[in-house]
Amino acid sequence: MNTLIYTACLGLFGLLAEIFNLRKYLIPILVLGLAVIFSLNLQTWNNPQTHFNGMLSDSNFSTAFSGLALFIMLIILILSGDFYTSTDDEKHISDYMAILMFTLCGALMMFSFSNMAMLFLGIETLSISLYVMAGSRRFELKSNEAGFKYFLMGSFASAFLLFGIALVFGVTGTFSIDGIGNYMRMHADKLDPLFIVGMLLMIFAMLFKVSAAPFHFWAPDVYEGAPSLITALMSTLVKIAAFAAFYRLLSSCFVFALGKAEIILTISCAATLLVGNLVALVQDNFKRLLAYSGISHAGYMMLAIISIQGSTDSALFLYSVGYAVASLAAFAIAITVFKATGTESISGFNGLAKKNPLLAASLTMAMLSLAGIPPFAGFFGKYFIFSEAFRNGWQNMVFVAIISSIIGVFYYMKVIVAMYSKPANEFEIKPTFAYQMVIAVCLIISIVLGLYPCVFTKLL
Amino acid sequence: MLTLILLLIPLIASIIALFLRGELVKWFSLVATIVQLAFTVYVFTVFKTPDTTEVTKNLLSLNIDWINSPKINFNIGLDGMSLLMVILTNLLMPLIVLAGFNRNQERTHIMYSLMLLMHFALIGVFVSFDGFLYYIFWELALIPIYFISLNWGGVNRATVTLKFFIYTLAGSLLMLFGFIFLYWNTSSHSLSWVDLTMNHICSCKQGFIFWMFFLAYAIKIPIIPFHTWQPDTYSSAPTQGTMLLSGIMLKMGLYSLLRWLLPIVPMGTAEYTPYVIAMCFIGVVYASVIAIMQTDLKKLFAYSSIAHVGLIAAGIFALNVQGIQGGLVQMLAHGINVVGVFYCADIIINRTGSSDINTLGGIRVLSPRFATYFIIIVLGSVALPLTNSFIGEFMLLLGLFEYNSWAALFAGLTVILGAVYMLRMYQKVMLGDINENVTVFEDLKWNEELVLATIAILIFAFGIFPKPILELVAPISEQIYRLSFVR
Amino acid sequence: MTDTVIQTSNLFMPTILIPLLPLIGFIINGLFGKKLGHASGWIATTMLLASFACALVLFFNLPAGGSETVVLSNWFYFKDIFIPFAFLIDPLTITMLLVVTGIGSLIHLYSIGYMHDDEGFSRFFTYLNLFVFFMLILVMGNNYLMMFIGWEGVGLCSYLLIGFWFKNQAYNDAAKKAFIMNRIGDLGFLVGMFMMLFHFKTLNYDQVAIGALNLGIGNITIVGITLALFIGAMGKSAQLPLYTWLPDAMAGPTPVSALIHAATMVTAGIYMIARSNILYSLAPHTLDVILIVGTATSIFAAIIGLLQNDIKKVLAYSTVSQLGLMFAALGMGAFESGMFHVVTHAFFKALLFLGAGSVIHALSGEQDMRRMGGLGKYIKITFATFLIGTIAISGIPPFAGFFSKDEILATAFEHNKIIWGLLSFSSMLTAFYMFRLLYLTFSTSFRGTDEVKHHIHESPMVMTLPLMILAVCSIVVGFIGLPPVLSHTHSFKTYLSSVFAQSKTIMPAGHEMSHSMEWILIGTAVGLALVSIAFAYNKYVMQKQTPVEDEQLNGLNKVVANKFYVDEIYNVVFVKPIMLLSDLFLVIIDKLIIDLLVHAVAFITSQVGRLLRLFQSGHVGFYMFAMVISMIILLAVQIFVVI
Amino acid sequence: MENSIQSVPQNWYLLLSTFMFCIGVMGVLLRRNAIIILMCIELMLNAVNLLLVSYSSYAGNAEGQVFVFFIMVVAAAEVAVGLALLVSIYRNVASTDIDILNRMKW
Repeated sequence: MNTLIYTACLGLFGLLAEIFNLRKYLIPILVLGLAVIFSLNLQTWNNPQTHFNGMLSDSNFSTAFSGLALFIMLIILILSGDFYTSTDDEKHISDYMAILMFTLCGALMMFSFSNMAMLFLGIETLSISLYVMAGSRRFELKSNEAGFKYFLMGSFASAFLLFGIALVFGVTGTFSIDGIGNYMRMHADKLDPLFIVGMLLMIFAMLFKVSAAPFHFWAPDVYEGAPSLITALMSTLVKIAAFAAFYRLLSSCFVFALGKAEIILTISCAATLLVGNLVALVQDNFKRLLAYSGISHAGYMMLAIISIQGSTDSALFLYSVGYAVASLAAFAIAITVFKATGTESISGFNGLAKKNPLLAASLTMAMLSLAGIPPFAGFFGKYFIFSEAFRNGWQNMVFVAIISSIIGVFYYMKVIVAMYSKPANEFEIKPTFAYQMVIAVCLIISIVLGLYPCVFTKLL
Repeated sequence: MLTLILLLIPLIASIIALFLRGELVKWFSLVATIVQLAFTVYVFTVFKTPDTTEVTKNLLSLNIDWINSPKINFNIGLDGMSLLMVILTNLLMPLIVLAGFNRNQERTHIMYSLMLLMHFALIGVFVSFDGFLYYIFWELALIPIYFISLNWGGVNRATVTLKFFIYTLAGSLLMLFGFIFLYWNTSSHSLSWVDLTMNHICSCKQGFIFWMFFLAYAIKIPIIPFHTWQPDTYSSAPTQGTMLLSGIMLKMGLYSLLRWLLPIVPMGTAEYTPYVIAMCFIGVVYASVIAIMQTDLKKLFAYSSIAHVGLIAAGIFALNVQGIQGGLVQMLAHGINVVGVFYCADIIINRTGSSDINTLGGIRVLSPRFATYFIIIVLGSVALPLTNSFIGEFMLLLGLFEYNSWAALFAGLTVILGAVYMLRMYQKVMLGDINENVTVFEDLKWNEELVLATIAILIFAFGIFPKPILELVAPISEQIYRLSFVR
Repeated sequence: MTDTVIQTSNLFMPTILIPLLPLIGFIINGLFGKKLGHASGWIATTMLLASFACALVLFFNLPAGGSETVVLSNWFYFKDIFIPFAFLIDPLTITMLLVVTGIGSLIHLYSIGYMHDDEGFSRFFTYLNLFVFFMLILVMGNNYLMMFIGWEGVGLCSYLLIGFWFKNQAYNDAAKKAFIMNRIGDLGFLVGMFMMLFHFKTLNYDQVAIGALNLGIGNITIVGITLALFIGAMGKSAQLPLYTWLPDAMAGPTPVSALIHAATMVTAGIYMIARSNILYSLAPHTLDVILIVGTATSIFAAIIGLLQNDIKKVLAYSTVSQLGLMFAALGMGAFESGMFHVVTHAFFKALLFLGAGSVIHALSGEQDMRRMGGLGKYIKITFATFLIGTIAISGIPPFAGFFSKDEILATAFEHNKIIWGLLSFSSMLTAFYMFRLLYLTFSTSFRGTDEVKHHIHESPMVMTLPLMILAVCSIVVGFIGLPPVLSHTHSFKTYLSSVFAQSKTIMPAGHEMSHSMEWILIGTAVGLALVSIAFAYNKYVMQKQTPVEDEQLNGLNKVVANKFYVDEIYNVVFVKPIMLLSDLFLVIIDKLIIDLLVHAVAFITSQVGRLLRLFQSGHVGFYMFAMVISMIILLAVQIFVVI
Repeated sequence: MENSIQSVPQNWYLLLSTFMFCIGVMGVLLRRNAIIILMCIELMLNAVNLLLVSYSSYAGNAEGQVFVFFIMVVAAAEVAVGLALLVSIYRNVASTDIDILNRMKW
């Protein structure tokens, strides 16, 4: 709860910074602030409590994910220092920062909501600020298009969410997840059809938010169009937040009703896995490729969702961490390469190994981690999720996941092959210090997690 | 504890190697691998000491909790089989490192660091007694060799190595599924080898698990028809990579058959053995026949190695003691011989710049010493008595004979065909009049001489005094047999 | 068997020295051959002479009918089966030892002269010593695997020595052919051993024999084993249909032909069968097979021999024919007769080859008899010795060949008249083509070019000495086995009796034939031989006929001169199809089918990707439409499946 | 007040708002003008509001109405952002037809 408030304060500070023109020091201060908040956040560990008479409630789940979110935002901030360099950006830097802070607020709400209203607000806070950020390159049509597409579909989807909430409210007469949970437990055998419909509508909306097929269409376009840094944010923080919220919602409100949604979830999961990987095969824009890979990763996380009865939160969390660090590293490198080469297509990576072996090696590690190859965190995330899903009897889904990850390896290797065996292009590629730091930290975390994952498996 | 040290030496070495440059890194890796070898000898002596009390056990094996749920232990140890493979690996590594002297690749330090990393992974595969740990090492072993082949490889290496990588990774992912399947289908939720061999999975599931594992191994070994990645990869990879691949890495597959397939799903194995053995037999003859007309040196050796490992796999699946024992002995022998032939191929290609046997010839006139070493290695690989591979092949064929005499006769054709393609190759490359392409063939360098001499000595040593190796593997093959034979 | 039993008998030392000395010679020559130069020849020879001495020691010290086993160590073992390095010393072994080391050392001596100007001098002796070492292992081993070591080892050496002049690819082809054909036989041998291990759990001669005896006569297992082993013998001893490598093997230097392809290696098959006589006597069917194969080979080779013009080829075919004769003897269960012929044949055939070698040496490399003639005048010693050899092989008393051949014929007569007829016919042919050879080479006038004629010269002492020794032997050695009509003690038989005693008890001994009958047989044999000699004399000395050039051949002659086109047939039936198959496998199955499937999977996957990607049309309207539609579909599915 | 709301059977509210919601959806799907689509989305949201209000009054607690305020606020924010984006697009392509927005596809 405090985490949320402090973050909001940081956001406000960002806005005010414009007035006291602290632009220069803004990012450092924010980074510092986030670091402090991060440490504060840890205090809520193992003392669950509810705030605002049942609107929010801290739990280890929320704390863990909040920590992850804060970490991601920290990284994003560090990256943004060297990302927003054009004069136009300079002008708006404080706005951007403020909006990023509010995005984080939305995410934090989604982790710790205990009332539909908070869920709704969280999602909207997150989404609206992202609409803005996605469209923040005002003079680039691509950016506008991305922002607008995201906005249209996002608000469309949240309408469904709201309708679902309304129906559920109508049946249960409450917005608090405990109340709904109680209703569900009591009437698990004969649920009101309206309740089911409401649940399904909410599930659809959440599937949209996590960009699961067949509601994934927005993701590739938005990811491609948005500024790379925002893409990084979306593919990590937003996806994880959405999944966390999805998980929290289902586990607290609809666990026993999920029998009614099983097939939908299953189909969507399989579809997500296959679509994500298959279409990624034929991409040659790196951001778009990462977008599709993100979709496929959503598919793997869906495995944790469909096997929610077995309380798969720790697996989900581990996967999120692995995925987050890997893609942050990948994006950090990608941004550097984009800046240097001016192209976002994979050909920009050609011969990177010759020019900057270390960078190439790092991107290789990130890719391998995303592809789920030991000894990186990505592998363990995958393994735990598969194992959990298997334990809950989703053997066929696991098999599908295995097949699709075989497909997946192919396009991650495509990048690696480009770096190592294609002739080099002439651009000089050298990441700035901040980026080097970020890459190093992320990869180290990835490897450490790969070697000793129980730090997080014991967690939840 | 000792096993852990065995595991750590290469790892540390590979990390150090990253920070060295030029010739120094080669020397360093050589020293490191030799130290490793020496240590292996020491471990061997410890292992041989008659008292198998707790002391020795604890000395050799190490089992600490790693991940609690799903339960994964860092469980490493040594039994006859693992020790044999470790010996093979550590015997070959110095030779492979040494083979790289007087050859200049760019970014040497990375290459050797990768080789040492691979060394680490291979040792890990052989000593890990927890399925999951084993799986991690198995996957880990793939990465360095992939990058070695990708960076220091020959023509169209990108596509070839990618095929190799995807192909093998596909197999291992299926194996991962198999492991998860095992884990949740065993009463004691653990992947430790002992537990897995203890508790019996219902035979209905065993068949499925069998295929999950077998595909992974069939691709790695490779068994026909999963072999098409191999000849291209062997011919396009740098020689040291090819040595690693053919000498040690493909033994991973064979070793895993014995460790993780037969004893764990005996019923499944029993159910599908006929098909598998048929596959291997066809593979043996098929590959040998193809090798007869091959004109590319490396491809020829690649196919010959397919034939040999096919025979080993068949012998293992014959499910009798001498088959298993012969298989183990033959792994060692084949590892040494195949490294030998590929090194000879490399020397020739490096000197003449051609790997087409029709454009070679008369080298024996120019370099009789090399010719002698080469013929010894060739004889080793056609399994002449008193060379290392004879005993293995003899026991394998005997095992197969007990399984099915006609099948053994069919597989025995390899005795003839092997002689055909090897002698044809030798005649075309070494004998005859000097071909215009090879007017100059400088004599062996010291490191080449050293490697070849060592290999030649090993070939005879294991051929004439196989007792230590046989004693090493006899008990374990008995055990595997007992575990994996369904009455 | 326990580990490393060292016999504390006085025979231990010589026993291990016999194979060891050639091995030492091999190592010395192999390592320092280049530096030693011509000394290496003498080293090799002395080594062999020394082991000959050891063999003699054994010969004199081994108690009559006794046998000794010397175990060096366990070679390898699995389950309860132990395979030792062990030597068995009994009369049979000693016989072979004496032949191998004795004739071997003579040929070594000869080679010093013959190979004098060859740049591969030391290499030659290295190989030769290695060969002798393996040959000794072959005959001394006490189990089949030891024999197999030697068996493959001599094959290797014959490969190395046939292809000794490795710059000539034709020679290399011959060498390869020899090795591979032997390998085919070896597979048979291997299978035989597997059967033994499978049924008897051992490979030691004595234990195998015991096991076999327990199974009894005509048991299918034993038939199988014996047949499998016989296939091995076919390969090694050049019987139909695996004989074709032996004539080609003449590509090697002549001493090699003498030592390996006449005297010792090719008789390994006979030795092996004699060694496992008990098994064979238990398998009558196999014996019949051997008899038929042997007889057929003997005649077939003899016929081909009639029209060969290469002096060494003629000898080669005569060797094949003689080997056939020996197998026929074995097939009739007359093991000691077979061995007897092995011994005598070893002497006179070595003599003949060395003589031929000396002729070739004299004519500086000429081998075609159509370019020879009248050499008797120039190289007298060679002529004399060669004459003796020829007479010996033609079976004219009292030369060695007569006794052994007569013995076999007599046995044949008892056994089966038809066989007897065929064998006598082949020996008649032998007499003919051998004298044809003799006349074409030595009598009448020289037909070669003049500059060849100028430096025709007698060979040096090192070469003629062995010739003379061998000539003497080929005269006297026959007397160790006099036929019953002449003496009542067949010393050779009695010497070997202990080895074959048991098989004698198994097989029904033919009734002792009357002396008159025997005189008649001898008469016929000698008569036939003399007739064919006279015929040859008439044809080649009186009418001075010379064989026509290959081109002018026609009809049957052409077929015979071209060895019935067997090589060509094999080429068409085996070699070509395999090559075809190889290409087929590689191109069709490997590249086309399997690889295509593999790539098809990848291709299809990416195509599906391309297809799916089309849904990503970029129109936000379509996206939302798709969302709603899929919602509806999913709902429908959910509802209809649940309810 | 309640009476007037509750004078209508609850299901009618449900039907009505569902109907409105569907109209909104159809509008979003069928129209190509961005602004109209925006309006349709607003319509959907209002359908939800109606439903919530009716439910809350029937349930007799104010949560529903409070929620409605949340929705209104958020909707306002959304519209603001949406229009801002639309403006900047319009500045670039001088059109509000959403079909123009397909620079990025596949």
